[in-house]
Amino acid sequence: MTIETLSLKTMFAAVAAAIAADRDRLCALDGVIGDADHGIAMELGFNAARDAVAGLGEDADPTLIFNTAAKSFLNAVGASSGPLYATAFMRAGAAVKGKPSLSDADFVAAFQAMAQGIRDRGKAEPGEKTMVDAWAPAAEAAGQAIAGGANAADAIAAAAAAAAKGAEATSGMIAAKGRSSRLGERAVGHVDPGAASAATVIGAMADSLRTSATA
Amino acid sequence: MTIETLSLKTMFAAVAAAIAADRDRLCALDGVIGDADHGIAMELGFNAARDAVAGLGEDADPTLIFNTAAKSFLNAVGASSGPLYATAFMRAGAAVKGKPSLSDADFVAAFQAMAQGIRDRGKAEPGEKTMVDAWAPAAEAAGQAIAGGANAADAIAAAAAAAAKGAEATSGMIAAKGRSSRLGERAVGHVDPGAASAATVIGAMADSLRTSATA
Amino acid sequence: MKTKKLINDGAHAVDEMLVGVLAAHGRHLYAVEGTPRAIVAKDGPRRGKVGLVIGGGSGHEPAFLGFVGKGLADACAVGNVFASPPPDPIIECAKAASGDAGVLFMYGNYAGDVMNFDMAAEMLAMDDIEARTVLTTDDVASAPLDQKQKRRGVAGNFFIFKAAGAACDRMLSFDECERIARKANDHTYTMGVALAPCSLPQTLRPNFDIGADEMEIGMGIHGEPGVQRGTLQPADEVVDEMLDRILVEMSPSRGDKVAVLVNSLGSTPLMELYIMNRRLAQRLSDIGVDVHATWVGNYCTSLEMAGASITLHHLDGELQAMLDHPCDCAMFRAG
Amino acid sequence: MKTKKLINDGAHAVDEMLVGVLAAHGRHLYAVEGTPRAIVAKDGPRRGKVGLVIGGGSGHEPAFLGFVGKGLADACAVGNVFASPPPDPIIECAKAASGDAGVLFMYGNYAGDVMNFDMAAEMLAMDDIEARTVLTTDDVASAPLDQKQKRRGVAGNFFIFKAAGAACDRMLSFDECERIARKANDHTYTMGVALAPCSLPQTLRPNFDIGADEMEIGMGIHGEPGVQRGTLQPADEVVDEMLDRILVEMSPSRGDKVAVLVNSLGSTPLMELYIMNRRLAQRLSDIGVDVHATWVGNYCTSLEMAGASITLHHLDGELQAMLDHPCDCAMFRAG
Ligand SMILES: Nc1ncnc2c1ncn2[C@@H]1O[C@H](COP(=O)(O)OP(=O)(O)O)[C@@H](O)[C@H]1O
Ligand SMILES: Nc1ncnc2c1ncn2[C@@H]1O[C@H](COP(=O)(O)OP(=O)(O)O)[C@@H](O)[C@H]1O
Ligand SMILES: [Mg+2]
Ligand SMILES: [Mg+2]
Ligand SMILES: [Mg+2]
Ligand SMILES: [Mg+2]
Repeated sequence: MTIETLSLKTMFAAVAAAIAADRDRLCALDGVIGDADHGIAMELGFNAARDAVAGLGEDADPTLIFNTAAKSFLNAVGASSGPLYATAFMRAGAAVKGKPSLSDADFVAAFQAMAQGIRDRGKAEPGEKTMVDAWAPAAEAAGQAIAGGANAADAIAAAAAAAAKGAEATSGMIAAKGRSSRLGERAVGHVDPGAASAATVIGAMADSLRTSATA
Repeated sequence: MTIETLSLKTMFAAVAAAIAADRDRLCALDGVIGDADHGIAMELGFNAARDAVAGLGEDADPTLIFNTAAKSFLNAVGASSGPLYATAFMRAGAAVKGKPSLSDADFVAAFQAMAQGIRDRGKAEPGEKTMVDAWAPAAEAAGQAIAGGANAADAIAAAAAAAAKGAEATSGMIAAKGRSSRLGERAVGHVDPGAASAATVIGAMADSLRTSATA
Repeated sequence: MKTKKLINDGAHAVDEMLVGVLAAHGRHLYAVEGTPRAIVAKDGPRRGKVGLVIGGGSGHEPAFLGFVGKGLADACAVGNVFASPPPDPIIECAKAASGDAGVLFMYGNYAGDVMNFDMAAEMLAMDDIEARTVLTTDDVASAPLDQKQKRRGVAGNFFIFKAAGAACDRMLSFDECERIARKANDHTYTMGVALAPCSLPQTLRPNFDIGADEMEIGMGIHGEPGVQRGTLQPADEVVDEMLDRILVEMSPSRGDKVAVLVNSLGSTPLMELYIMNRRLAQRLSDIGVDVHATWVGNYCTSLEMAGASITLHHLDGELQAMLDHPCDCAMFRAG
Repeated sequence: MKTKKLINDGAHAVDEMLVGVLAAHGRHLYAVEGTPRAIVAKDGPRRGKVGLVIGGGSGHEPAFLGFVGKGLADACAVGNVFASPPPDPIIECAKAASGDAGVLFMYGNYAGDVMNFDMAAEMLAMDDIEARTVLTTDDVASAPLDQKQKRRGVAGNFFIFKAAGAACDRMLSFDECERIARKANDHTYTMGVALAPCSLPQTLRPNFDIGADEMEIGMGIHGEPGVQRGTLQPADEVVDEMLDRILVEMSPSRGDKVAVLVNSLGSTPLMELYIMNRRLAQRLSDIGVDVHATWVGNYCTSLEMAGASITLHHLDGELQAMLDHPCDCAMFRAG
């Protein structure tokens, strides 16, 4: 399977839809340990990315798609999510530079670059109760799956499962980065909203890939 | 029966107690068609009057008591109730000037002067949905009773009944004076707070006189 | 359920507030010795100048005491929450403000204020201080136009006091100051809308009921019922409804100038006020009315009530000069 | 149940607000062509002057854009509600503010703001504009003293920006402006208390829960949990608790001077703020600390949140000179 321009656009639309459906839960999670706007930021960002990439021509290559998503997401959002996801997309674009379409391995490489971009931009380590706690295990799971011969859809499905588990685990953590990092013990018992939304994003990517694969 | 300094002081204390007990109802009535503070103003005013007259010597004559009540009520309250009740007390004081104590007829004359003072100060006529709608019929009832041979206690008891009836009747009126005079039809169906508190004041005066009379 | 406030004893809220005001604004304000509710401008009253005394109930801060200072009011008599001050502090204010050229009393048209200020004026007459009264009646919602003298004074006070204060500061005659004050009142139009009640410090109970999706157009600044209760509308529609009522009365011609005040009743934040101002400015521009100056914020509040008011001050050359005249008050500076 | 706001579509609230701001304050402010979220002082940026760019999320009005003007900030990048602006408007602000003497970025220390401003600084470096960053970290409640660099910036921004703005306006060198900005931050201490939540225009839901009789000491200006939740206390006790925490860190000597800000988080009215200021002034006087100046009102809000903050700005001769330096902004004037 190769991943074409069209399926990347579809994927951004799928993620936007999933995030929109999840918006209120994400705001509520952020209300407990942050400022209650995470669902809004993610919805704004992915809607902007969806619209911007939808506006690209059929000849747009994956790098252009990712870069366009980065810019539109960033400008629509700002906040923490903006630079983090914008950097993710720019790194994904750089990782597959020059390729007109993506092989399964390319896609997973782009996916891993996203996770690394988020880590680099936020300078957060796993265990610091941020979206990195979803993205890092997700990237690792995807890498292992593809190394073990899985296709992109299965690799990202494995990543989604790892992200969900990672997000869940943030509940037990004290935050060291982001808005909730001043709460100390009071943050314990609450899932990090950015990790929760990462699980939603990656889950939607997996669903989208599965649908494209079977289509 | 004559009404001595002591029983006037007791009467102010009795009215203050009755108003304090009625405070929240009066605020609520004022909340519907005014600014929700009438119970506060009346409580402040009668507490101040009670304390000020209590501080007067035993040789204080009724005029001094009424004037002291007027001044302390006014300075504690301002608002609409302040000038209205202060004028009432000053007129009562003037009406019994020079008398060391009050006969039944004196007391009723003072009472009628109070009602007239309120009317003069506020320039309100009966039917304009103000405390005048309680005070005017009360003064009339007291005058009729005393003319018919009743003592002060019975005369003020008759006044209290008339005041209660007058207050009740304000519910059907459109306001022409005071804060609620801009409401037009919207004030209909609601008792005027100043009329309601007047009924409480006069009722407490009647009770106090009855107790003094039987004591 | 009680409302929450950062106060001590509700009965002492006003007096404690005044101590805090003087602590913060000692450069601008002092209280008359022995009369803590009579607040006077340090720089203001002077010989030959008409004294401007304003006042009213507390709970509208920064109105009224925030408008005491050079170029605006000389003194402010402070009442209990939503209650006119009694005559005593008014009299002390008048004495402190008097420069032997007459004293102007200006305050919102409420029965209580009228009675207390009138009593004060009577007593001052015995001391040979002439006090004249100009009531503010800018609340368009509170009576039909042909009964303007019955209307309440609300946030438009701001412009009316400003004009009068400038006239006094320019040492105009008593007659002139009074004339300009009346003219400013005649040229000022306010409409308000309330979304949620305030509560008094002494009761900690919401001082009126309003449905979860309701607004009340024309509600008074003490929570007195307004002209119409309805479902909360988008800001633009609310502004249109308020502005239309104002424009009917003001009937400006193209090229006329106005000053604008978009005022919070308390808890409505600047974001919402500026959204309202956007619509207001667009509408005025559409009909060719020139906005000379705009103020947006908390100028005449009702404690923590939610809602806002719009005031237009219809300028001519004279009123514009008064508006542009500098003033320096504890809570307000202009010019 | 939805909260009530005078807005149109919540998604457009910030942009509509900015239109209203420019309509009201066209004398002071303009937006960079094509970048409506980059708001610049008409009188401010000039050759040889260090440019001061501030910014942050919306919903804190008058912070931050109200502090743009001569003598204070040159430009402000405006984000969504409670969200850092993206790099683009920051970059445009820096270009507009730049007088070829360096640009100072100053904003509250939040992860999102740091990332966006840092990205902007990186991109500006490619255009040969050097941007240096001074984060404000005045919120005493948000981390222990030995981790002051982790603290949030809250209402104390007001004094910190003021000092930096004065330094820039006096044409001091880039190094000096940066040094004074850092020093102002080191000398500024804020503690807040929240009583009731705000709600975002996009959700119209209270953004945190708090019991009917509770307060939260140290809550952040976006509703981030604070250091301690407890039963609402009388104002004097609340002030004492906040002030004690500040004094432990500031440890003033008798005769030291401070400037004071008593700030409403939104719906807490002036009456309550002045009651708080009364206690604050008494306490400071008791320990021989001299209050050089006091501001009371809405300076850094959280939409309609109920609550207040106290800021002490510990002055020395230099910081006092910066504080007294005049400034003329759309929503704030001093000196
Ligand atoms: N330094 C960081 N590195 C990685 N993720 C971060 C960092 N800071 C914050 N985050 C993530 O961002 C999320 C909050 O995003 P959002 O609510 O959109 O932004 P804001 O904090 O500006 O309101 C947090 O839940 C966390 O997962
Ligand atoms: N002109 C008037 N004449 C007589 N009574 C009046 C007049 N104006 C107001 N009142 C009375 O005052 C009452 C309100 O008093 P209060 O609430 O204490 O004062 P305020 O209106 O200043 O809040 C009204 O209910 C009415 O009975
Ligand atoms: Mg957030
Ligand atoms: Mg009342
Ligand atoms: Mg009242
Ligand atoms: Mg945010």
